[in-house]
Amino acid sequence: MSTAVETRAIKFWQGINQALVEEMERDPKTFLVGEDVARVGGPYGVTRGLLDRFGPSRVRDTPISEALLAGLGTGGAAVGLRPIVEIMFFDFAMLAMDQIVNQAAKYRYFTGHSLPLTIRTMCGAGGPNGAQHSQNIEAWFCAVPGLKVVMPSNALDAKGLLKSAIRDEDPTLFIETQGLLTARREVPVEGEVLVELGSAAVRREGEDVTVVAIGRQVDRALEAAERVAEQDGIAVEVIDPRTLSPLDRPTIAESVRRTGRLVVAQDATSPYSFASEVCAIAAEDCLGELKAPPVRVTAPFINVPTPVPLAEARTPDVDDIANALRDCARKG
Amino acid sequence: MSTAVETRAIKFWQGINQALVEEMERDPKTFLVGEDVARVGGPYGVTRGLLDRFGPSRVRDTPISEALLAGLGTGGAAVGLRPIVEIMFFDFAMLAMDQIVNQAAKYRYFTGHSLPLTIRTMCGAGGPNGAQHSQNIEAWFCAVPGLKVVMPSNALDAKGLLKSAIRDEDPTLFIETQGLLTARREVPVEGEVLVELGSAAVRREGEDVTVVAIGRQVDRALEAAERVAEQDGIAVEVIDPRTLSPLDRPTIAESVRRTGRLVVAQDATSPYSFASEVCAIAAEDCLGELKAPPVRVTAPFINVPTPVPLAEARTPDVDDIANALRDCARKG
Amino acid sequence: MTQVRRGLNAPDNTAERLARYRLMRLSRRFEETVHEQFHEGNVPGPLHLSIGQEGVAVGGCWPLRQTDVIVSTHRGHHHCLAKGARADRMMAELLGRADGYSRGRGGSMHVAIPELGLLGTNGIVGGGIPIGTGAALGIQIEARDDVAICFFGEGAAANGVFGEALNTASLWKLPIVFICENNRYVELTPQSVHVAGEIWRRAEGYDMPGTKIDGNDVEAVYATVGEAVDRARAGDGPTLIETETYRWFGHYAGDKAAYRDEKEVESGRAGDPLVRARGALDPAAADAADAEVEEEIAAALEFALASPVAGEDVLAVGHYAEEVAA
Amino acid sequence: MTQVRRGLNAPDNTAERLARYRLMRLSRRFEETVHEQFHEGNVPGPLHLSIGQEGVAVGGCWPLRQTDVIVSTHRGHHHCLAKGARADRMMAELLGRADGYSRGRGGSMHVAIPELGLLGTNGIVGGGIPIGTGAALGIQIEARDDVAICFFGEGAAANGVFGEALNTASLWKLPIVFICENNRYVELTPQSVHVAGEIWRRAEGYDMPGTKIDGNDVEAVYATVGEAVDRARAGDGPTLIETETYRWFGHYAGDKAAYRDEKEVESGRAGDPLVRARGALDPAAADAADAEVEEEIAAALEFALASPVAGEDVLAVGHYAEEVAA
Ligand SMILES: Cc1ncc(C[n+]2csc(CCOP(=O)(O)OP(=O)(O)O)c2C)c(N)n1
Ligand SMILES: Cc1ncc(C[n+]2csc(CCOP(=O)(O)OP(=O)(O)O)c2C)c(N)n1
Ligand SMILES: [Mg+2]
Ligand SMILES: [Mg+2]
Repeated sequence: MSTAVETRAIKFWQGINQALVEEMERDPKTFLVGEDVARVGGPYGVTRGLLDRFGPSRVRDTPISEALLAGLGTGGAAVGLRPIVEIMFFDFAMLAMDQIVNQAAKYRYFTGHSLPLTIRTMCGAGGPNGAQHSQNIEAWFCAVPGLKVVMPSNALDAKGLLKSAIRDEDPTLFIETQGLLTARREVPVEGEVLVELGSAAVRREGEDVTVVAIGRQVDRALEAAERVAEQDGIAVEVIDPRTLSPLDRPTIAESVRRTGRLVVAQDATSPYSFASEVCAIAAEDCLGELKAPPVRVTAPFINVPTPVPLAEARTPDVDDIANALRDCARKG
Repeated sequence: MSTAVETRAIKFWQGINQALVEEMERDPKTFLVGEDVARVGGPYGVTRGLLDRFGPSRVRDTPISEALLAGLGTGGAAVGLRPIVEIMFFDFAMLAMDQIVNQAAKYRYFTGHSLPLTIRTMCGAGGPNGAQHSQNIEAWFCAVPGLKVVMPSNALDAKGLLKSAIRDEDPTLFIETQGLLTARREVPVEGEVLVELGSAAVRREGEDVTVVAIGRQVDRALEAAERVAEQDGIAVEVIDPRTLSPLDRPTIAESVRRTGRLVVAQDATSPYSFASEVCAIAAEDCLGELKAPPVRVTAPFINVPTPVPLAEARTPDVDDIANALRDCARKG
Repeated sequence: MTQVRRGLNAPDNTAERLARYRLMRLSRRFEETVHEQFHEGNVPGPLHLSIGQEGVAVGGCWPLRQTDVIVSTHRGHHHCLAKGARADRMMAELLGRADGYSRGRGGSMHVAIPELGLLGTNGIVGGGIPIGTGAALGIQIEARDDVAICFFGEGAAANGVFGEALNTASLWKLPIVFICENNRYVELTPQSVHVAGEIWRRAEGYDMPGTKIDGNDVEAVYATVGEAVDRARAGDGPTLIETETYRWFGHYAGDKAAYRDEKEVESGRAGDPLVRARGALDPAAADAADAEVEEEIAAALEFALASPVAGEDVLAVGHYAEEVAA
Repeated sequence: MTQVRRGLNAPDNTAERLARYRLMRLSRRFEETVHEQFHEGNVPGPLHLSIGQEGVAVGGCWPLRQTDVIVSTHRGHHHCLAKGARADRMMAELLGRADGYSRGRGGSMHVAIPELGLLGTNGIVGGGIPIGTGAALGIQIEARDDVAICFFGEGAAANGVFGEALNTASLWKLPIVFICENNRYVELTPQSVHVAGEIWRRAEGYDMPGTKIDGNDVEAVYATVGEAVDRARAGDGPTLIETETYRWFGHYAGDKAAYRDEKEVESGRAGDPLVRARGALDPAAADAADAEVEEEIAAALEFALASPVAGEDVLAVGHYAEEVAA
């Protein structure tokens, strides 16, 4: 990564950890609650060091009570604090839907007051976790007015977006991905790393096909883009929305209008998903320019098996994206 | 309604009630549990008479424990029964997401056994219920492998689809709508009324524009279709999918290919919704034939206010659909 | 912190007793008035009346300061007024008027006034319990000596979050008081359909003090809750208090409650907390309080009816900070 | 129904005691073997070992028939074997082989064998509790004299569904026994971080019998659960039983459990339920049982390793009836 400022390669989890440390240092009203986040520093080590640094009042291990956990965040924010709630696996958020959607997301609407709550969770995709620990249900939360939904694809964004989410005055769901925890990315050593919510990143420019990818699929899309550039001379533009709600529709639409071709890549299954929304946007905003049908590169509509090889066979890989790019570039 | 068989006009709730009576008569393994479903026959009278008819063992009022409620259905089905669980308002299903999605929906995948569970719920749209009693979250469940999702728009389908859902061997979410409970429709007096899951109904044929509408928006779409036919000479085809998952993609795609124009009408907000999926399908399957961008006629991305006039102002009405039809027919 | 002696065994405090009576009276007349408005078709949303339960709200909130917080329920007008909500803006909200606390778009189940420590009535039964617990956590983290009170019905105790909250509140010794308002009905069925055992006894399993009291005796409620609040402020942790009271009317305005018999209703209403409280007061003083309340309620109704009906302009506002700023 | 006298005060029943010991031994050796396979990289999923907790599963399932049902947890190999699962197909499942009970695609947390009354291990802590309660409801509706047993950990008791289940099970007198397996740890933290008061005492608040016993004494578990099962079959309703035991290893295979000290581990392991049970047996008979178990485990491992690794062909099958039929 060539840049003026000095950078260091850190892992995704370190980006999260640094963001937590910096924001908890910055604002004494922040606190962190979750299962095993304190004493052991997180089941995956993401929150290590925080208990020692900020003490047992602001960093707490909770019982296995996800619904309460979300409510601790809403209530804490309602009395003026800036809570950070960790729900270990994304699937466990299903135990807290009422508190997240009926309560937290509607607090400002009912009260006119801010609710600076950040809920961090991790999708198990990439780990040997199986059907109840690997679901990508991000689309559910993106359909909820009052919530914001963030899904970083690398350590730099993880750090910069989490810092912004914590500072944000509205409830934000921040989705980490197990398969990315140890992925490295260059991050500036000095100064604030802040990434604005709601702005997509154009990871790679190209004129032939636009790929909109999220989470683990961003790096796969970039690799696929390089491959088809070399092998097929196809110039691919790769967009990483980073924030799924509110979605940076203009950036996506502008690109698709220019390339006239769209591929969407995600870990989630296809029906009623992020990919559905992006394809709908393309049809609404770019129909005249579309030269080929948009292509969804997703998991098939089946559960996630436990063995990693099977789980990965179910999930789109570089080949799948590259093939979709070729088909899409050829068509029409 | 002109038909050979003798019919009688019944209300939507009566269609539900008749389906429950007939199926519980038919299969002694069926039972019904829910809040206030027994003694008072349902908060909206939908289950009246069932307690007297089937007795307190098979028809039970439960405490306010939605998560448990869903589990009662899963466990009951697992030991060979055919449970019908009522979750009073759709919004309350948020308290049962783990039991519905992590447990019931995955039971066959884990066990290889059937789980003939029907979960009935009612969306409050059309009533003075406010932001926690009127949400249309159907898209969430349509993204879950292992579940089926049904949303009838009239008394006949309500009866025929519920009977099919109860007989189905997989967990099915059956979504009723408060605003439709007293709407009448002709229903055959004699013989079984069964409507197959997974098949869309073409409510009205036309060559100019296809409207895919669900729930309360189906009759509004039909009215809008009549209006633009008279006033603008636009021939509108109205499709009511009835089952949202699995979605009858061929019927929708065939129609859109023929008309080249698509309008989707729903009560739900637009992002990451049913309308997103239908627009995505149109882009994937019908791009070559699309003459104009698809149009989503939905609620704005805001909460549902409590006063009915405000709530209705937020929801698409016949004018909104008619205007969308005119715009769509003109464009391109 | 020195314990304040309260209620029956407190040094006679006529002025305070009168004030508590007046507040109960305000709640009673507020709801009777809204009920009339409902039948005149002026209430555009659902209405759950707390008439008969005023003793719990007034006795429960009396020990509180403005910086203390409460969470309420779908049946919460009495809680709101007891925590300091203005009758006029409450009335406006229930009548769907622009000057209501929630712009007239929320109605009875969505009144929230954080600046008064009222974190909200709630459309979800039990939905406020985790939020109240979270408020207590925030208070504890900031080492404030404020407290949180969680009001909930006996039906809400069946929502799993109740057990989750008792467990964590006890583990962390949170400054919170859980007040169960047992009005003997859960929507359209009696509590016997919903409650196994007794709710106050569930405290024991969580190593938390629990007790049951007469919710129709405002002085007793004030005394018991007051002591629990003192313990909470002192860092001695949570308390569960079950209060026995009675729901005078149907579940919602319009529910004729044909599912219960007249005798029961009569005996239930016989425990009127206002009559109880009035008995200990100088009749003239009580009459004067009643008269003041009539004026306040009349003014509140006038205010509400004069306020414009909430229009479509309020639909979109207030979903995100940006748009609020904008 | 006449009460069967069991366990310590039962007419000495050497054959039965030996059989219980043998089953515990099978579970112990099964897991030790899977643990080895894990370290050899042959286990493609997470592994939560129940070593040290065999007494709870074997004593708890001993009173059951095949038509009785149990729900298990993420730590459930011992429950599965105690309810009649075959060691070879279990082993195949954990090793991700096609002959596993779940086609090798589910692994440890997704073993379910309804035909044996095993409704499933579970990846969601507490997730099985409502399902077990629903099974008891189904049994009651059909007026069968079967029962359901819900196994869960002390950490799971913090999931709200636990209170929801106790409440409704007690109200309806469902034929169910809730068995809390308190192994002193909840993932990576001690139970003190998770449990306020004592779990068995929560029964009282729901008007349900509750008791605490030594989970490392298989005879005591069998006796206590047996009586609860008899009551449930007789229509006398549910029981909550907390069993004290100890988790010998880390939360999952690979967790070194550095968060606890050696002394504690030693004393914890000292209560080995197998040693306890063996003490009352004729050593020769016990040795013979051990030898049988070795053979069964060796055969199971051979079976598993000979079974093909689950391939992509199993990915898509088994989501809907239609496609199963097809
Ligand atoms: C989670 C949830 N389930 C069901 C309902 C429907 N409902 C509204 S009020 C009510 C009864 C509540 O009873 P209780 O807690 O005793 O309060 P009360 O009405 O007696 O004041 C029910 C079931 C709801 N609003 N939320
Ligand atoms: C709802 C939910 N929250 C969190 C987890 C992560 N988790 C897996 S096991 C476990 C600890 C469970 O402790 P306990 O119930 O005591 O069972 P044990 O592991 O001791 O057998 C946790 C927190 C989960 N699987 N499900
Ligand atoms: Mg009540
Ligand atoms: Mg444990």
